Amino acid sequence: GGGKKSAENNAATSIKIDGSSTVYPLSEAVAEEFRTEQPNVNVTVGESGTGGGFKKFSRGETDISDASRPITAEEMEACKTAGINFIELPVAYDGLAVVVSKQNTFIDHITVAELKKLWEPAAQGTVKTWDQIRSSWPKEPINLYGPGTASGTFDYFTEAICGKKGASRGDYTASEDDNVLVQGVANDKGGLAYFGLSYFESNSDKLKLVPVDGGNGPIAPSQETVSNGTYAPLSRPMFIYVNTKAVERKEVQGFVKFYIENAEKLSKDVGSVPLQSNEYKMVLSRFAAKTTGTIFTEGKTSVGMSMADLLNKQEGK
Amino acid sequence: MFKDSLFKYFAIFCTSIGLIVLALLLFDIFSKGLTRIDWDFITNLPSRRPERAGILTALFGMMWIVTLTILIACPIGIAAAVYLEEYSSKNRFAKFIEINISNLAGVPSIIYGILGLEVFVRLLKLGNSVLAGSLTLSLLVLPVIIVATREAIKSVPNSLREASIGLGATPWQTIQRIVLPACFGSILTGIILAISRAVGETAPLIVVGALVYVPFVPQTPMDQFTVLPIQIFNWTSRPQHGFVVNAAAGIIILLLFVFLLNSIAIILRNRHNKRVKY
Amino acid sequence: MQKIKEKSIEAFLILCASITVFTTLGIIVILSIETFQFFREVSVFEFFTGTEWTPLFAIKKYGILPLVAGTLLTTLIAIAVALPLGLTIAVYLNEYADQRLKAVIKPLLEILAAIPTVVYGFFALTFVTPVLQKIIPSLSGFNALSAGLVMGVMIIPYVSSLSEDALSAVPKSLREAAYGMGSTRLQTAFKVMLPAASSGVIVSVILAISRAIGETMIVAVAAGQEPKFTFNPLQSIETITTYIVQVSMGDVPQNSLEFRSIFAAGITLFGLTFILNNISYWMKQKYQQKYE
Amino acid sequence: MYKLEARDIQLYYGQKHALKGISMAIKPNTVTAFIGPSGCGKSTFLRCFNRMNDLIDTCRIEGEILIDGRDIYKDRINVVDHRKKIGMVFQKPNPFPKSIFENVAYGLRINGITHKKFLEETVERSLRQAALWDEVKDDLKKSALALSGGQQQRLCIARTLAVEPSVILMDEPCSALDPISTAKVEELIHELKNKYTIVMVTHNMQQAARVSDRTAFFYLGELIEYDDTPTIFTNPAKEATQNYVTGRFG
Amino acid sequence: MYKLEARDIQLYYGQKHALKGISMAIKPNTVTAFIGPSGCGKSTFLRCFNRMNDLIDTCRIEGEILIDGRDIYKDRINVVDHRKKIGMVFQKPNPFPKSIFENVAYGLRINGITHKKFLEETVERSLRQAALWDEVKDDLKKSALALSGGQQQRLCIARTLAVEPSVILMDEPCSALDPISTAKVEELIHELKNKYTIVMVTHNMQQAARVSDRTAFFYLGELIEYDDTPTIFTNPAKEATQNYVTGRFG
Ligand SMILES: Nc1ncnc2c1ncn2[C@@H]1O[C@H](COP(=O)(O)OP(=O)(O)OP(=O)(O)O)[C@@H](O)[C@H]1O
Ligand SMILES: Nc1ncnc2c1ncn2[C@@H]1O[C@H](COP(=O)(O)OP(=O)(O)OP(=O)(O)O)[C@@H](O)[C@H]1O
Ligand SMILES: [Mg+2]
Ligand SMILES: [Mg+2]
Ligand SMILES: O=P([O-])([O-])[O-]
Repeated sequence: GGGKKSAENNAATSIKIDGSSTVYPLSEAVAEEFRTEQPNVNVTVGESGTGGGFKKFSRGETDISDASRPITAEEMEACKTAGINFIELPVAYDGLAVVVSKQNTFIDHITVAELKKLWEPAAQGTVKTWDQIRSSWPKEPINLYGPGTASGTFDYFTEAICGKKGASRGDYTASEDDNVLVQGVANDKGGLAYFGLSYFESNSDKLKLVPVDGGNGPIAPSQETVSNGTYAPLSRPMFIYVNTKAVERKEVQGFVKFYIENAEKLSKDVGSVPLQSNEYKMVLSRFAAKTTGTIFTEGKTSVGMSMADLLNKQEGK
Repeated sequence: MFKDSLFKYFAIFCTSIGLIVLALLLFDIFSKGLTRIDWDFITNLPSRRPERAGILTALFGMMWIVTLTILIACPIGIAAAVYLEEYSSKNRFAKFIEINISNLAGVPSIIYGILGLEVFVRLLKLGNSVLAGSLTLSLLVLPVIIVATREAIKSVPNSLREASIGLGATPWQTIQRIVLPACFGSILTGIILAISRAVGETAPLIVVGALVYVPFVPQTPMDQFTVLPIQIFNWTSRPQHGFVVNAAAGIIILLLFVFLLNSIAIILRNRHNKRVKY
Repeated sequence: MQKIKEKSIEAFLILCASITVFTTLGIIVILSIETFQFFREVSVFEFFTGTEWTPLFAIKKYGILPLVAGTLLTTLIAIAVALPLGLTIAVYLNEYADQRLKAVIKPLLEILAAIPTVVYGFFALTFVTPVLQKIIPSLSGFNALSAGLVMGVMIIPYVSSLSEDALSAVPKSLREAAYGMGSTRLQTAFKVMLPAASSGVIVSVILAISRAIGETMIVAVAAGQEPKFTFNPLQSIETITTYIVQVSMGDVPQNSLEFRSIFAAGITLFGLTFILNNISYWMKQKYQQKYE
Repeated sequence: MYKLEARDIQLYYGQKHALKGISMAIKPNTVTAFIGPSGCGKSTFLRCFNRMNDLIDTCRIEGEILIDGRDIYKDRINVVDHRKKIGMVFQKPNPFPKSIFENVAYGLRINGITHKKFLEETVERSLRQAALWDEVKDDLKKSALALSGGQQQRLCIARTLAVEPSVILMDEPCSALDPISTAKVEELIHELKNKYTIVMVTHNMQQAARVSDRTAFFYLGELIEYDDTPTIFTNPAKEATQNYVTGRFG
Repeated sequence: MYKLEARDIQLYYGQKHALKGISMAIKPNTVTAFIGPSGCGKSTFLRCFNRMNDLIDTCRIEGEILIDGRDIYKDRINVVDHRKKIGMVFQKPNPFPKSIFENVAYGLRINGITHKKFLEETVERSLRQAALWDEVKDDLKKSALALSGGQQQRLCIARTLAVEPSVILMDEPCSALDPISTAKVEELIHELKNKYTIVMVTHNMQQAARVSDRTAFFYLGELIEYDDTPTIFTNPAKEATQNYVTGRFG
């Protein structure tokens, strides 16, 4: 795997990245900046989805896999059979924003319990008007918008809110493209949607952000509240997975280092949320130590834990 | 006579619907994207900053893909159509292929992507190369080319074949010198439609492993690549407004590219049709 | 020598024709392997009769009918647009329009088939749906109707251009005979020209239907991703193709049952087009017998 | 009064000047034959009478064609209704891709006639007149395209007769027929001229002499001579005509 | 020895029995005319000699056709080479959609001849033989489809002559020609028979009588009579023949 052998006299070397479309903008930004540093290294980035990315990764077709969720047991198994070891590196957060239309005047914040009532599978066909969620809200029909069921955002939201991956009502308007959701909810007075925070930031003129009360009072997602973990539980980490064999190549090593060092600055550029500065230090040392395997051992999820906690736990083990 | 003119106005109305939708689409796209197009947009590499991002690699990747796809699919498609029309005398095999082809035309493009990934990328070890992408698209457009070419061949009057055969031409000489030249115009129509389709395809190429961020122009058929529709698709799903403008600008370029292809083919077709009239 | 050349040319041609067979075989093999795995865990009966499709939810149901209904619904709407419009345009260009007009309009319309379908998707979502909502207030934001309508416009050139080609190929003498009998243009077109060109016209329509069934991006963007067993065009639905793209480009692990469901869906789609194609093939045979 | 009248017809195919100032008047209930070497414009002129040349884009026509005294090019005439009154039989047989029955019934159907009995009777009568009935009476449902060339042409004649036009234009109607069928058609033409005005193009001098009342000789787009048939064949005014009808021409 | 020989030919189009046991032998350097009413199988039989019926899917043939003593259906013969020796002119003119020059040069080109001078000479000679040269000599680059029907047919004859076959089959070659062209073609046939064996289908009794050495009369798929032309026309053995040639048939 890992690209053509660079034996040919000073031919450009290459690094292949593929995977999540959520992580894509960040990887693209890093690759772009890396060019000024090492113009002879051709970094390419694809977006065949986290699942598609891992498939290629587990066959040794890529050096680095972008992922918007931790690797699954099956995917790890596939890597193992192919003799591929990886280093798992969190690189940023994707904040999930709960939004309503600008025309909606009655929703000022929402609790996690209310979100659950609204989205849980049992709500399908029964929870139809807003007054069923909170009695002070009007008896107006509810229209829900959310990401497609095949997306990491859907998995994460359902797990964080309803407690189980994929536990969601089905009668909502789904689309894989968040811009499409923006269109939908913006013109729908009774609508509510959740999607990546960056899509709210670019459309704040049409949408109203709904602060979420996770137990410590309503908190609106922002770069700050997501990064420092106060906006819980709706922010999910994004990862890159690096093939340890590829790390033996100098350019890959250089690139990954460059990635971690610049992720903080660049993630703001592309609309995702950086980790805390100290967390990046931990990630860098994790990479330096070539710690293989995942932080998310059997059954553990990324929901409700700060990245620092997770990384610490791993170090401690 | 009244019905006649009624139909005429109805027909003009129908034609206008198509053209109006086209005009609306074009207006929408041009009003969004035209100002973004400048030399930099065409010659820049992809970038996270919408205003700095360009389509150089996507454009070249697309030209590679289209050229190779035409080179692969047209000969095969025309050859297959010739076999079905001129050689197989309606035997079972031909019937089987016929049904088979119309089935293939209905297979969603993403499934071709999966096929291409398994066969060209993995089995034949072509990697995520321009060649693997072109081969995949070739399979995708093959049914369109075959079906259209067959119709074209059918339209050639039998008397021409008889005359040629009667002069002692071999079947192949007859096909090559009489039949194909006589229906060249209609074949081109089919190819235009097929290639137009190939140019706009996104999903199968993503599956085959076309990338999005490619900071270099492919030099050989074995290089990695990206194409304009993938770049556009990526831009339309980005949150920042600047990328929406970029997407529109990209679409304009893509359309210009398609216009160029179409005009070449149409000029050829019209010139040809003028020459051949029964 | 000549004979060898002719034989080898024929062999080459057969090979080219066979490529389509290999393609089909490849598709079937690849789809079947995974589908086989899928059906080890999901009952075939449930798959084909279930009216709920929720492979990616916590409570998983594998009834394909909602996706089939969505696919048929959008295709029907699209054909209801493209067939009358496309045929009318073909007849108009062939029988009414003068050569210069035809030389302009035909390629213009062909552009419709060349526009990337993502663009149509957004057009349907951001333009057609809002306009329709003014007329039909109950229209949902994502719906089969506007996706189908726009898809119909997109496939117009498949019908109009190829049918027009077929009409042009009808011998001039037939048209003259029809006019000579005092037929109006309308009668000439529909009673003589269209029947004479029937085989080409049918082929063009089959091609358009196939295109509609296999179309992905328009329905993915504008028709929604909500598998519902309904034939109500005002609601949001999901087509088989949408589901396949959604999953194959998403986060789902690729060796899971969820992921395999796309192959089962793919085979269903393949079967669907297979049935349709055979029906139309049979119709074409019957129709042609009458006229040739 | 004349049934058909052409006044100084100039016809161009693009640059090509195909008819050069042709004037001619044809009386009702007569048979007129057009003769002349290949390419001289006989078909072209014949097609002026039912405006069939309208269908050719490059074709441009000047002058007047009067039918029953009305100029069919200048007056605001309904071309379609006009063509219904003028039947036409073509040089190459061109049956529709329909059954034999439907071919003959076509002209009635487009006039909205659906009465089954009447259709059947008309089809039979027309096929009999065209000397085809006996050969096809058991195969009326068969496609017309399966007939031989000669049968096809007779079918086309039957098709025209079915609508009972007042003028019948025939462009070498017998060129694909065997002598027996030809003789029948000639006989038929004789009968028909009591009711119809017939104009025919023919390459067959004997046919022209046998069938027609008046004969017009064309040469290189010009009308050289137009007179009673006996005169043309026995005592023509022009030498060119003389040479042509005696076969010395060329 | 005979040039062409048919032995008990049975031919079927699907179910239809189109030729019923035809046997015939034709000497070299003669002109043979096939006559008979429309649909009797003349064209079908003619097309057996160059295996043109092979092109029709439903067609099935039994019996032997010998050319220069070789059975072209049974022997392991190269059909293509065989057809080169047998020229054919068809009932309906069918020029290729190419220039006039290329139409005539086609037969040479497919034999690999590219020598310009030679092509030009052959094209001119063939066009002259077909009595078309004077009309087209300035327009050799023009599309053949722009010619009139008669001109097209003469072009098709020229096309066949260009490859100098040893047998020429003609299916009503003059049915679209005017008398002058017809006369020229008949003259040409006379000349050609010194070098070639000619078989032609014709509807024109006079033509058959004028041109041919032997005449075969077909009726309903059977060969009724085959004899020297004068015998057929003046003293036929069968009554049917008598009736047909005198026009009393029907
Ligand atoms: N559609 C056309 N475009 C250009 N030229 C044409 C067209 N039709 C006929 N011509 C030319 O016009 C002239 C007259 O043709 P026309 O068919 O009237 O001759 P004709 O006397 O009927 O000949 P024939 O006896 O061979 O049928 C010919 O020189 C022919 O080449
Ligand atoms: N391809 C075919 N399929 C079926 N039947 C055919 C086919 N070609 C000819 N026939 C039939 O075979 C018979 C003989 O046809 P053929 O064309 O040989 O007659 P012909 O003597 O040449 O008539 P004509 O003088 O009208 O050209 C006819 O009854 C015709 O209907
Ligand atoms: Mg003529
Ligand atoms: Mg014949
Ligand atoms: O592309 P995603 O895997 O992040 O949905």
